[in-house]
Amino acid sequence: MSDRLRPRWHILVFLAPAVLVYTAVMIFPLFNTLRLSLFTEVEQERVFVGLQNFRTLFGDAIWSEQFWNALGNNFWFFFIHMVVQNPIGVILAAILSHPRLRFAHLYRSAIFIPTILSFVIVGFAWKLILSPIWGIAPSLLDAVGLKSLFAPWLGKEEYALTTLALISVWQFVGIPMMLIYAALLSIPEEILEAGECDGITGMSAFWKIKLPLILPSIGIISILTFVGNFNAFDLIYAAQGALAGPDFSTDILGTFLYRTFFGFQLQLGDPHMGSAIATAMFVIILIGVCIYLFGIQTRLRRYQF
Amino acid sequence: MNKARRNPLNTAAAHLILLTYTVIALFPVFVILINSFKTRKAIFREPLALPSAETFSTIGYETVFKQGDFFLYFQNSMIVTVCSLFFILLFGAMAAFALAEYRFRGNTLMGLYLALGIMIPIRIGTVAILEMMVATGLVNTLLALILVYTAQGLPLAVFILSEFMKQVSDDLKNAGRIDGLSEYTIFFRLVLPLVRPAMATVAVFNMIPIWNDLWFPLILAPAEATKTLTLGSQVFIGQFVTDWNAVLSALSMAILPVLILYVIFSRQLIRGITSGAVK
Amino acid sequence: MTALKLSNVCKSFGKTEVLRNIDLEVDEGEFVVFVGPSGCGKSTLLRVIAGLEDATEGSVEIGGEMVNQVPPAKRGIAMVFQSYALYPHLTVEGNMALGLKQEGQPRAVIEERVAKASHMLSLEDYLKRRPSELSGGQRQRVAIGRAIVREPKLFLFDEPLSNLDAALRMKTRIEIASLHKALDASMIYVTHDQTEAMTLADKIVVLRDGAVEQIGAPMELYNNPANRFVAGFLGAPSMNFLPAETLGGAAGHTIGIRPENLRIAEDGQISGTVAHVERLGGDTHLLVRTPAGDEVTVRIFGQSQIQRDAEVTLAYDPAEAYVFDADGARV
Amino acid sequence: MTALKLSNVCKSFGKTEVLRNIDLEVDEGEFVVFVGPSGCGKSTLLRVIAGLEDATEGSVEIGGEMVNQVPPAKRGIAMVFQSYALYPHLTVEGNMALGLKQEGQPRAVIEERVAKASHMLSLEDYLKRRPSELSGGQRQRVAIGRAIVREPKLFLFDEPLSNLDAALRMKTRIEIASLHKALDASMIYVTHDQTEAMTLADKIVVLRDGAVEQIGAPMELYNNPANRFVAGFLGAPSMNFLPAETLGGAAGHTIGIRPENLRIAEDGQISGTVAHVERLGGDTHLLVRTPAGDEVTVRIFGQSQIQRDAEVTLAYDPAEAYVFDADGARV
Amino acid sequence: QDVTLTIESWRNDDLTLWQDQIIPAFEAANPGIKVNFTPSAPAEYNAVLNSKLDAGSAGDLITCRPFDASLALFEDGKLADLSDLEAMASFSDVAKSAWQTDDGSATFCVPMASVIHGFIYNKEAFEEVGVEPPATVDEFYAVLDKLKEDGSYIPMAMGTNDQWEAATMGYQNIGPTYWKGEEGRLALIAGEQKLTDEPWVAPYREIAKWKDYLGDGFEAQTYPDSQNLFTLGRAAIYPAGSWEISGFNAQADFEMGAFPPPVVSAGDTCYISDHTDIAIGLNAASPNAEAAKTFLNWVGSEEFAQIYANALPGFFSLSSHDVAMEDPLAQEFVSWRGKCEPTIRSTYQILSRGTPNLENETWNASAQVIKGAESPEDAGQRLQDGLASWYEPQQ
Ligand SMILES: Nc1ncnc2c1ncn2[C@@H]1O[C@H](COP(=O)(O)OP(=O)(O)OP(=O)(O)O)[C@@H](O)[C@H]1O
Ligand SMILES: Nc1ncnc2c1ncn2[C@@H]1O[C@H](COP(=O)(O)OP(=O)(O)OP(=O)(O)O)[C@@H](O)[C@H]1O
Ligand SMILES: [Mg+2]
Ligand SMILES: [Mg+2]
Repeated sequence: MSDRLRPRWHILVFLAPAVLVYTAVMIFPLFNTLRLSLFTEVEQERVFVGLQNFRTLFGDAIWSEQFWNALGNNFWFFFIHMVVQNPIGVILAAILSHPRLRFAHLYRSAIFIPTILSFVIVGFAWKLILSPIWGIAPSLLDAVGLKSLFAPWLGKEEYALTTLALISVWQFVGIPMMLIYAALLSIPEEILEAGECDGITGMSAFWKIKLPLILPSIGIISILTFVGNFNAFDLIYAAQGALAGPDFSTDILGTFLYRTFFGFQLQLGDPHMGSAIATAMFVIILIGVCIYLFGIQTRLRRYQF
Repeated sequence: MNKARRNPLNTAAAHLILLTYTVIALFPVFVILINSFKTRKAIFREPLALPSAETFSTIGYETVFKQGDFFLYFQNSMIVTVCSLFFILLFGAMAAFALAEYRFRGNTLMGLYLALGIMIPIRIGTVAILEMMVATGLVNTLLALILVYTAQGLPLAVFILSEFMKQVSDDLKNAGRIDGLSEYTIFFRLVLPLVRPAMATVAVFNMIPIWNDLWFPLILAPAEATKTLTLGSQVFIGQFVTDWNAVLSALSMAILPVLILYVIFSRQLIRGITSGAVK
Repeated sequence: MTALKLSNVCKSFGKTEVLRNIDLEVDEGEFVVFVGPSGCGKSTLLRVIAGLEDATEGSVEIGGEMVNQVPPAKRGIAMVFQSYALYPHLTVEGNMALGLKQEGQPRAVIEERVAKASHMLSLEDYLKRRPSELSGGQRQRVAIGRAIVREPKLFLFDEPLSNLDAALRMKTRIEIASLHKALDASMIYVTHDQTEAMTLADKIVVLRDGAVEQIGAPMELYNNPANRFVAGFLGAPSMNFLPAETLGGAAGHTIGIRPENLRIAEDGQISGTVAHVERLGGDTHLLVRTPAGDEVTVRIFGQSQIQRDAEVTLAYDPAEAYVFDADGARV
Repeated sequence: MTALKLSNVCKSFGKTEVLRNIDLEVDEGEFVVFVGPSGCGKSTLLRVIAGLEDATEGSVEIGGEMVNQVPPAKRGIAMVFQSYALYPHLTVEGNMALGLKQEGQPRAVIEERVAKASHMLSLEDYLKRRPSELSGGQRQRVAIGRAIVREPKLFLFDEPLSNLDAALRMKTRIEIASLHKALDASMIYVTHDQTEAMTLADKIVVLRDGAVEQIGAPMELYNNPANRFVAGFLGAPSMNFLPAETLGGAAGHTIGIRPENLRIAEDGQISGTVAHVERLGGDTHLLVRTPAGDEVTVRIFGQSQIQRDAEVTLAYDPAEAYVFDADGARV
Repeated sequence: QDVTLTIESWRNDDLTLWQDQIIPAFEAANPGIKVNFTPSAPAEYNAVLNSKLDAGSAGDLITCRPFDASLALFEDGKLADLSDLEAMASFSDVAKSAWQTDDGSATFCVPMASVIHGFIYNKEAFEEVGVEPPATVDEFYAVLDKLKEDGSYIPMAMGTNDQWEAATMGYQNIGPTYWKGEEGRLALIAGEQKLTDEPWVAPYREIAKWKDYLGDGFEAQTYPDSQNLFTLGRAAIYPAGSWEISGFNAQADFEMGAFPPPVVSAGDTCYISDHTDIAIGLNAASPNAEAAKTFLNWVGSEEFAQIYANALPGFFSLSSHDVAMEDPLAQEFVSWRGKCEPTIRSTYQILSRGTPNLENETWNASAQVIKGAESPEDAGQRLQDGLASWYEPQQ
């Protein structure tokens, strides 16, 4: 569409409701909170300290160690999602979107069910299944002769994070699946038919026709995964508690933030340090999103159907 | 339908993959469901066993129905979820349309601004939100929850919908413009119907956290009259002793409504809405 | 050998019957043109042949083999879609090359064939563009190019030249004809253009409402239409139909006279007033209204100076007239 | 009054110049046809007029008012898109009615106009279908219907009949002509069909590579082409061009003779062998190859019995021949 | 006109108790005051409460966590000073200490209950295997060895997945015996002892030995898992807090007994953790302060103590009223008050005010030590370093 110079009130009208609600109920409170990162509390008084909190966060060994540990864990968490969740989601969507597949909606709903479960249930169910005591996983593995592979995964530092990431993958695969599915649906049938006549079917139809056409959606799920993972919190909290055991091996930025901001057990909430962590997280995510928005999204070609 | 294009081998493989994954997806859910019908002892003695005559128990469900007005909670959850989704979809789609369709100064910045919300957990803004709700007298009303969820859902909605709206053929919108349709009509009559799959997707994505949210109901509307289902079920999670029967029952029941909503929305995932539009 | 054999092919979309009992044989190397009114089922028939739609009934054989269960990719066909169906994410070049790449053709062959096709279709300047940056006619040519580079044994063309200008259309038509000869492939071609149908076809199939009306060589159909529909459908402007009575024929019958077979003459059988004159440059069409209220089109070679409202008498050679009965069948 | 005035309109897509300095005036109630080779910029020009593309330079005036800044919805136009651009989620009826609903027309009016248009386009049976359930030609008719129900002052048609069969095309052409008269609207019409161009136009605009080559009444252009391009573009089959020398003219010049102006005659100026015969039924085209290797098309009225490889001599009336200089300009 | 008081609490567990017993009893005695008990999930309680207090939407009565969490609220002016409340007279200074300013000048919550640590055991299992409840550490391990040898029971039900079990039921349970209860605790606060000192490292050394007696995969065993292991009769000993009593009574179908943390050598003074755990205070911003005080006074009454302690065996009244309890297990626990020195958990007062948080660190260290991932000495060193980093007396 062309640029026109005359005033375009409709743009304002389209944007206004969202911007108003969002600014008032979301941005304002959030930034009001982030502002706290520049303050600290001394003798029940709020004092402006500039970047002191950040200096503590990155300079103080105790804080920075936790922060980098959480950040590193977070990247691993994200990595697992990227290499496991999204490909599985895309594969499932690709299979499901096959126009003549029977029971597709049944499969689709079934696969989506984990996504609608609450974290309490997910945490409970998986702890029960993986529990070395109640024996679902051990006996299942036993049944296929792999009992020796069993370990109390959630309790071992080396496995816990990966296990949780995989549980999270299990839970959220529905999201990339549905998004990609929606994107695949919008590819005009005729283009695929033309491909079929050209001998491009099955896998090659996916790689050569569908994939390029859904790339923007893949971009979206990547960035959503990124944002979602760096904000993740509930699952770990439900499964491992706010201390993200064992020995902080499952601590990610979300749990670190929560613990600091709201406090935990005897640890009192510290909104100031908490905000500093939130700000740091925000900056990390913002950088990621900007890389996506300006570096990738603008380069992705979109096709109109 | 079309026999010629169905490859039995591929079809079998597809079904195999899907079945496998369905089993993986449903197994834990199955575990929860069967256990919600067992006595506590049976849950932990043999978590995998089906409820048998002696282990069968609906004690969990009974507890749930005894404790609190679950139908009211259910209704509250429903109202909050549906209203929030409505506003998220409406406002989100409008903003997404503005971003996807018009080139104006600050377009990308506006997009970024609207995405900021997904980068910080909204929980940390709780106090300010709560203060605002207290000031406006909205505490313990469902409206407070609806407002928060709407704001919370908007960034994602705008993000996803604008991407999908960019795919709607310009010629189609232009045909509308030439037909004299106003930009509003183009949005409501042409673009919205054509991004139905995306709208459904966004609805489903937002529905889940709203439905399952515990935090804001706890803080903004913990009153008995405004309790949501998730909050209501939380009663059974104690400090030291968790009534797993009741938790499993309550949460199993809470799956149903979302599942129904999901099915309703996913009916909008229709193929070929745009086919036949342009040559 | 038969390249394609359709036996009793029927197709319905839900309750809408679109194809009815189509029987057709196409010999190897034959060029068959489908013509018929808009919506009569031509495209659907092509899609059934391609395997994109299942026939509700009947069988499709390609190269002597029953292919009802064979997927399109394995039928050895190439198709130009009426709506083009270009790959939006690929350049013109990519659109043409994709099928070849899939076949695993060596790069040199691909490049050569793409170059040849794009030369033939005057697309050389656009090879790096994507479909959205092309004009309607250019897109259509890409669709043709995509089909012809594959050099299969059976081509299906669905109105491939409809958006091209006359000169290009002629050029492309000739190219297709020579391609047909060079590859010795069978071609099935849907068109609304009389010239294309008459000049390209070995055999024309006239369809109407999903059923075959007549099959035959072009001039055979032109000169010996089986019924009034075929007679009226071929030829532009189309045949004039007059009640036989007004010309001394049997009641209920209709007499058909082609516009070019009518001459302005002193002693003509038909008289009337010129209601409208269409000057096409090379031809002039007169619309003559008889006193009985019938309208007759007369085609005059070259530029006639005759004016509207002139009183004229039209003559025709009864040998060149066709007689149809009340049901439209040729008598 | 002028319905439309384009002054010095230019349009580029990035570096590609698509329209160059187009000047054009369309009077109220005038029927203007754009013709030109595929990709010459016809659609782009329509889109600039409609306001869907901004002219890179120049101004567009509609009804005496400069509209460069006016959105398409306010320009009082209706357009048939070359790609149809139907609303895929609406039925045929909905597609046609949407614009009227938006105007706030009463239901009765909407229903009446939709009924009229769908009758005119033979779409009555399809009113409840969605575009995806229609044939190509039916979709095209819906696109036409959507434009005409609105009855605006200025119509823009982009190859509106390209996918219709000859009979329907003629019928629709006549309907459009009478609509034009009834509404007294201005129409701008893009077509590749010579018959449409010649019969519908008050004025034909010949475009080439984004620039106007010639503007004039149909027969004026046919008989007085300004240059070789226009001469060759109008008329099917197109004009023969022979080096003037071979016919005794000036060196470097070209002589153009229309195929219908060549006769087979004993004492013709050109002799050659029949290389190819195209029998169209109403006409016969001969491709004659001269000893010098030039190819000449001859159009013969009716069905000629002449065969391939016959030796023929062709005569023409020098008064009917055109002479062009080396640059293609008419001499 | 009726006043409605709302109570904020983390005790979901007690919901029915409040609804069916406590509130009716209060309302009957105090017409015109309605009480509404609105617990939230324990894990969210602090965060939710703080948010509500900050925004001014919290209930009138606030259930108080011990020590710093409540102290901070008081210092922020969120909790009213209740020093002058009549009911305070019914509580000893020790009972009140968890809800007082550091200098003891102001009390802001009415104490409700404390919990006692010890070990609960399966009497039937003990009989089966032929062991007696141990009194000394050596006996304790002998019992464990015997159980392990026998093999039909997991000797001890404890997991490290949730971490706090290891710290609370392990370290804080047996620890007082080594650091001599209050003596050691106060010395630590005063900076006279260090966490690297033997009394503080020794308990780690002990729990490190427990590893061998825990069930398979205890690393992933959660707190509910442990409870279930024990109540389903699969484990013989359960390092416990008295709060488990009511749940265990309901769930276990075997007889249970309890023994206090074993002493090092026979005849040594025994120490128990009798931890002040729960109290109730007044929201300073409550518009119904008068009614709320009426309620708080009632909380200090004998009637309340009676109802509460019997409805929730294992939560022992802190008031000086003489409360008769019917539950034998609860009686067993409370009987240790008579023969052992009570103390509270070492990390609760003052020491968990800074970062790193000593309590959280202790959770982590206990779990690590049990798993064998960290040596007791290293753990002590780490905690000491952490504490010293912000706590002046330790620097
Ligand atoms: N978005 C674009 N980017 C670059 N070039 C373009 C774009 N759109 C059109 N063009 C080019 O502009 C020229 C004119 O296009 P236009 O569609 O106006 O042609 P046309 O005269 O309508 O042709 P046709 O008869 O084939 O429809 C074409 O050569 C086309 O390739
Ligand atoms: N999906 C469908 N559902 C119902 N009817 C359909 C569907 N697709 C096509 N039709 C109908 O089938 C008939 C034949 O369509 P087809 O596309 O084969 O016509 P066609 O001969 O190619 O016409 P055209 O020359 O206009 O392209 C048309 O009347 C059309 O309306
Ligand atoms: Mg068709
Ligand atoms: Mg065009």
